[in-house]
Amino acid sequence: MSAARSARRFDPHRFGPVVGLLLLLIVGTALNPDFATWDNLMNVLTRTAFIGIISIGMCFVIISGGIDLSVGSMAALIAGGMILLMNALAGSVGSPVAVVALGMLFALLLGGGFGLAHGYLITRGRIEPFIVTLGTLGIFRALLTWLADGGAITLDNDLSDAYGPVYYGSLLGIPVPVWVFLLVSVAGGILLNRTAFGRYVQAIGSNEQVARFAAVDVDRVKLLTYGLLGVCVGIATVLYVPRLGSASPTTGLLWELEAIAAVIVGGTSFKGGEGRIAGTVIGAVLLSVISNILNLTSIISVYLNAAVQGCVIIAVAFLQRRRP
Amino acid sequence: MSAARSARRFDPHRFGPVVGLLLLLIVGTALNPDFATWDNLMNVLTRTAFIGIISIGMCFVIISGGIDLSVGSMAALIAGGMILLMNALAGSVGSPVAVVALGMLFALLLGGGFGLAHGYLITRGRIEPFIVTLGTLGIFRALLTWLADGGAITLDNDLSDAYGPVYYGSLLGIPVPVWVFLLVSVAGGILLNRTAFGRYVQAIGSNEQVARFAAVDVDRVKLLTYGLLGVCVGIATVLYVPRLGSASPTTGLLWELEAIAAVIVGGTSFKGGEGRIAGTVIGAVLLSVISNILNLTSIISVYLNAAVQGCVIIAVAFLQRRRP
Amino acid sequence: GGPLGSAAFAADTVKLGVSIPAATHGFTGGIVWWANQAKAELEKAHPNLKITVKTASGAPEQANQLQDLVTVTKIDSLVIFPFESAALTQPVMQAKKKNVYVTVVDRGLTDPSAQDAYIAGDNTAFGRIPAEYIAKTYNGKANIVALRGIPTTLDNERWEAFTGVLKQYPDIKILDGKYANWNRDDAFKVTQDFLTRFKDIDVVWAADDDMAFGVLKAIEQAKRTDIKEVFGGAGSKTMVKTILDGSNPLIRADVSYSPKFIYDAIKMTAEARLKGDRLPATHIIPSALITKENAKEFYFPDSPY
Amino acid sequence: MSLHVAFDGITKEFGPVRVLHGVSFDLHPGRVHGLLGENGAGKSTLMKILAGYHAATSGTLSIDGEPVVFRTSRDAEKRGIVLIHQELSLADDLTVAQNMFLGHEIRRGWLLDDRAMRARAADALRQVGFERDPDTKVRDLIVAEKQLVEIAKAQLRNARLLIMDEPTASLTPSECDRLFGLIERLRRDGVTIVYISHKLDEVERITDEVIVMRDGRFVARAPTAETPRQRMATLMVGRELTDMFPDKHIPIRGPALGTPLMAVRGLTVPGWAEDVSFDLHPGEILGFAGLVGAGRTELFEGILGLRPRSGGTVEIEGRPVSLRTPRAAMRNGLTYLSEDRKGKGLHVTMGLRDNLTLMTLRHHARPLLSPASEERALEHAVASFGIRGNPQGTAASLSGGNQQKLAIAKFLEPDPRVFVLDEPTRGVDVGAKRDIYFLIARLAAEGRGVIVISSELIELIGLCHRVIVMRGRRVSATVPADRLSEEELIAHAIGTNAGTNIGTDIGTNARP
Ligand SMILES: Nc1ncnc2c1ncn2[C@@H]1O[C@H](COP(=O)(O)OP(=O)(O)OP(=O)(O)O)[C@@H](O)[C@H]1O
Ligand SMILES: Nc1ncnc2c1ncn2[C@@H]1O[C@H](COP(=O)(O)OP(=O)(O)OP(=O)(O)O)[C@@H](O)[C@H]1O
Ligand SMILES: [Mg+2]
Ligand SMILES: [Mg+2]
Repeated sequence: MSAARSARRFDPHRFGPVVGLLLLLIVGTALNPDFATWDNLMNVLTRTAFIGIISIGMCFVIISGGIDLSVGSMAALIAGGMILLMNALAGSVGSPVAVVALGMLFALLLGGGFGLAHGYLITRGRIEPFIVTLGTLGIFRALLTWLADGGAITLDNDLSDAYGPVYYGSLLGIPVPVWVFLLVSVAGGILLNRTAFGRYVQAIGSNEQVARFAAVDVDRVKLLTYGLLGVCVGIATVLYVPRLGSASPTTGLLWELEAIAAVIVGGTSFKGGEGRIAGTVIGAVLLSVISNILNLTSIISVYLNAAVQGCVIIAVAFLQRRRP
Repeated sequence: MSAARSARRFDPHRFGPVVGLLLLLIVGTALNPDFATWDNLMNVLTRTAFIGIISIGMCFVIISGGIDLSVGSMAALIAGGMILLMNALAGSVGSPVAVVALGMLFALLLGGGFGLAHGYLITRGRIEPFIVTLGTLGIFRALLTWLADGGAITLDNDLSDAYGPVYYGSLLGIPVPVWVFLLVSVAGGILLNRTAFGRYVQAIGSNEQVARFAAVDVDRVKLLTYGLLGVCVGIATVLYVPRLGSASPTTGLLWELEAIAAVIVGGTSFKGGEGRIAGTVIGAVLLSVISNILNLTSIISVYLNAAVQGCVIIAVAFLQRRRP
Repeated sequence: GGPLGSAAFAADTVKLGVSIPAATHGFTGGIVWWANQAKAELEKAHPNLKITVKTASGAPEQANQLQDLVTVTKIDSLVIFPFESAALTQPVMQAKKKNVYVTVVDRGLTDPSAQDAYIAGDNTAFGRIPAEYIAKTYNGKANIVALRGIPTTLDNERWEAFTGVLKQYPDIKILDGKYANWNRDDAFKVTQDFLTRFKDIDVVWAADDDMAFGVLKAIEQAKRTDIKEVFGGAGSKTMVKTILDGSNPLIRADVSYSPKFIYDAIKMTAEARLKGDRLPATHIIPSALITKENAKEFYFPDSPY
Repeated sequence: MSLHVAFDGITKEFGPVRVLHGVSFDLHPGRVHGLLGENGAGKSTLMKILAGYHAATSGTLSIDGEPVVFRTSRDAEKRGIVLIHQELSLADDLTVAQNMFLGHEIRRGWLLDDRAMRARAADALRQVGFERDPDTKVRDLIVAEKQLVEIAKAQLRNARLLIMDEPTASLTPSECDRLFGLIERLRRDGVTIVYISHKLDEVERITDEVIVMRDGRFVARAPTAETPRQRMATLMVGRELTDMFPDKHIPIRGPALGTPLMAVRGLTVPGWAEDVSFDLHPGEILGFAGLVGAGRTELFEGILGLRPRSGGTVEIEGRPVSLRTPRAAMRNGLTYLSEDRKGKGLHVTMGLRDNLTLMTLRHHARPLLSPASEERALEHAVASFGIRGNPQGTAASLSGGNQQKLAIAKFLEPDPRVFVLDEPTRGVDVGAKRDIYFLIARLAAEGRGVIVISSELIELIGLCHRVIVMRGRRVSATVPADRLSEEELIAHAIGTNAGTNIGTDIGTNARP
């Protein structure tokens, strides 16, 4: 069936996001020549890093047939906890660098722990992922608000200086967060496509019963996907904190929507079973580029920004619509 | 043998939300005797009406395997459009009552139209419902913000007086919105369980392919579920507008999350296929009762309100967890 | 350099960036409107002035915008209304390092060295004035319920100022304070429940005119007569008009906190930059008590807020 | 190498329903056991217990004399017990190779060794005659191909005891032959085999002894050589079965026949079927034969509007109709029962009643749906099709054959003028098969047209008035009733005598 095979080769489902991104890049350059500069490109990639990294974890969860609504509040709580810890340690531990390192470790552990807790409630507690993470969405944010006494938790200045390079520094001309994003993407891609774990995640999302029949430890794999997402949130937070230096009850608001959108725009099915890390990365970048372009131009009323974003998202999705 | 049968009779999956609600009512009464008054009860039910009515439409969409994230912004835009129309008509049409009636009709038509547009993009455009409605979430709210110039659109005073009873009036001691909520619930229940349309919705959610082979016009039914949800949003808006007489960019914020939560807390599967209208109604009431109780007491820090809500939601879901 | 000494510091063209929160609420709606108003007027008056207005719906997005304004739009001056003080301090600092002249509006940065000028409303006064007004009007004896905004530093400042003043009056009781998120609907619900819970309330401090709107509706519905006054905040045009007309006995006073200060800030910054001047380091626009007597000074019928 | 298995007093209950009532028998090392029984007799359930998918309610299972309890299928696999499921269990989103190694991936260090897996998969697939790329997604396979994949998958597990639960239900004779060769090889290697099938000729051909179950009980065992087919059938059903096929009342042919009930001209479903024309007359049973992949299923999916068509017309009772959806087809009196029961035929998670009435809800609306009326329809269907199982349970809780009966009942509910059955007797026991044949004959006698797509040539020969053979997307021959024979059909299907014996009654069919 050469017709069918070549249809697969040019599968729009696969290339929709890329095409969408390319079109956006062209539009951006046309609207503002400064758009296509290295600095701007790096800016966009750097700021995509948080959501991008979270999206990669989210991609696993969604492929496995789950969902996590709590990532934004989780990031906020991790940021808050991490800053409190670092501020507290700053007195006793001498070197700010050591303090920051401890803070980072704490963030990753906390993230992983939260994720595993989700996984535990979902697999052992047999509660819908939507409900569990809707619940913790509230819980995490409330805890942060309480820790912050309704205000903001701010990193001490000298720590801020020691921590700054993690966001603002660069290596070979490429900002650190972009490197980390790249690393996480590659690791995510390998994990999904080249390890048994990744295979199981896809199998579970495609047909949980079949996976069970194939003696896949479904509960354990699901638990791990949530744990993995938690770690990704931890990594994202580690990059986020030096940027804004504080955590407040509005930190990470609606990140869950952005992360899920990046995954779905990237061509992963909302129902699970199949998905792509590369697509997710492109989806995340694409969403950033839209708002970057909106920032760089003033052709439409600021009130309508969200409308433009909405239209572009729908249009990109249309490019990669499912086959009939 | 008989154990299994009686287990089915007391299926926790079915009665989880009811048990949860009863427990909450007991806790509420214990914490504040004013909780168990008729007035408070009616307050809670009245304010549940909007979300409740939207949840009923949402229940159909979720059972059919879809999702709609835009309901909150849709409500806001309908409210804004409706108020602008009524204000404009007030001059030319004599009777305020006629103006209000026209406004209501407009709201229902607009809601239905938006819903059908969603359905069209999803079925004909073959775009993920998540993406379509994420897009329109932005579009609707941006349009409202633009119409309102960033501020609020406010209903003229004399219209407000004519319209007021729709929210503030009561019939046989029960507020009008509660009546409407009741009516929509009963109609929803009948539609889901006692009509061909409802059966098709369940069949599609359970297995779209099988439904297609069984001569179900899948696209048409899906289109109609979104249209139905749109009409429900229209009805909710019709009840909402007389309450404050205004629409602003904060109107309907996060209603989508509340509506979806009500559906899922009520025992409908997020993956579609099966669901319950009665459960949805109870879910919506339950969510309102939690925040009502929190408002009526001050035992815990206000910062932690959201945490309590989160815990209660998870606990209720635990009561009705899936069988292993 | 130019031929005249002082003019040497004046820029030929000024590219001014304005970064403000998106219009998600009455007050921020007003901010956006006034910012656009300033842009229109000033660009007309000064052909060599280019103003770019950007709105953001959260701190990270605002930080992104800052970056874009600096890197791509290449602004040389910035007027920013930060979403959050702490979170925007670092990003603004980065902008300032690129030689951008920074005017911060309303919410001061945690590190003042990141800003060249600071123009602000008085958040302490926003909480203090209603407290003093209530204490005075009710002779140091009243039952109050309060509605708070969204948990933020800003809200904390107002709340602390409010409760701080009232601590001195042993007979004034704050029955409870709950968050209503600067949202009309939430305010309506919270008030309904306050009314169920407390049978004797003298004053509701709504801490924002949008919320006051919801409060009034809830009181109206419950037909409660014990409540003597609802005190909002920020001086929205509807509330100021109500005070002016005396059309609602519950609304008799307000505290000014007009979004117009963004207009002032843009104007001051632009004109100073065009002349090559610097602004004073701090400029506090005082909040004032609005009553029937002075209400017309605070009434801007064209503003959306 | 070989395994000895003993069941002792095995019972199994699903909630209130007891489906196995103390089954005891042995499976002897290195032999091929045919396991027979009516639909719902408990064959699959017993084998799932043996393979670790279900836990017995009571009783003991011993392997080589030692009592064992398998908690998971992996435990059973460790002992070398492998089950090929009756209900295909492959993940649609994964490729063939990925599915075959699911849970048993070959790794190199941390990473998967996809190349090695693909190679070994391709090897095993070749042995069962699956020709496509192992990187094809299972979603894109047809049912028969999935079945081949299942068999190849079991091959990889190095089984010492291999259970095949109706492996040939949708395979054509040539695929079956290859499978039998495989079984023979395994037997020589000393693998114990359990072979469940309703095709008695196969059982007769490849098994050493037969074991018969009825109503959840062991009934009899006997060497195959001493058990004629008739005897097997009688043991299974518990009564004598006379003729399998009803008498053929061949409608009078020729121009006198008048307008055909359904006429298809030049229909092309791109990639699947090309330029297909045929007529179906009232009272006629028209068969479709062909190898796996000949395009019969897709032709009819195309007629129904479920696949894009690029040309051709369809007339029903002389009226040209444009069928874009199965709904339009139903309105025009045509229904189609798919070969893919789980994926296209039944809502397995829904109840029997909801499944049965889905296509005819308007008959039960007065104006609201009347559960009582639907219940009556179900009772009627259960009685007339002999559906066994809990009528209040889900379709998934029915045995495979009973699901098939329910599916037939469902697609007959709309009272179609033209009824297309794709593999109608897949997984159906001999008794029920006979019932279905008589039903088809009755439908035809009532003046309907029935189209039977089948891989069982015997069935086509015994039942049909005319058989169209497809090969490589085209009609290769139309064989009238008096010339029907296995040799003839196979010859047309694989093309050894293409061009001869072309049906003469409809000229447009001729495609040399
Ligand atoms: N999960 C289940 N829940 C309830 N009943 C079940 C379940 N699985 C099987 N049954 C019942 O157990 C009985 C035996 O089913 P089983 O599948 O073992 O039959 P079988 O002999 O394999 O039939 P077939 O030849 O049709 O495949 C049937 O009556 C069936 O309805
Ligand atoms: N001419 C051809 N060359 C190669 N492959 C083909 C050809 N025609 C069909 N196929 C393959 O066969 C499959 C389609 O088979 P189809 O379902 O049409 O057969 P069928 O007649 O229904 O057979 P059965 O009912 O026995 O399964 C596809 O997998 C397709 O790739
Ligand atoms: Mg079976
Ligand atoms: Mg076929």
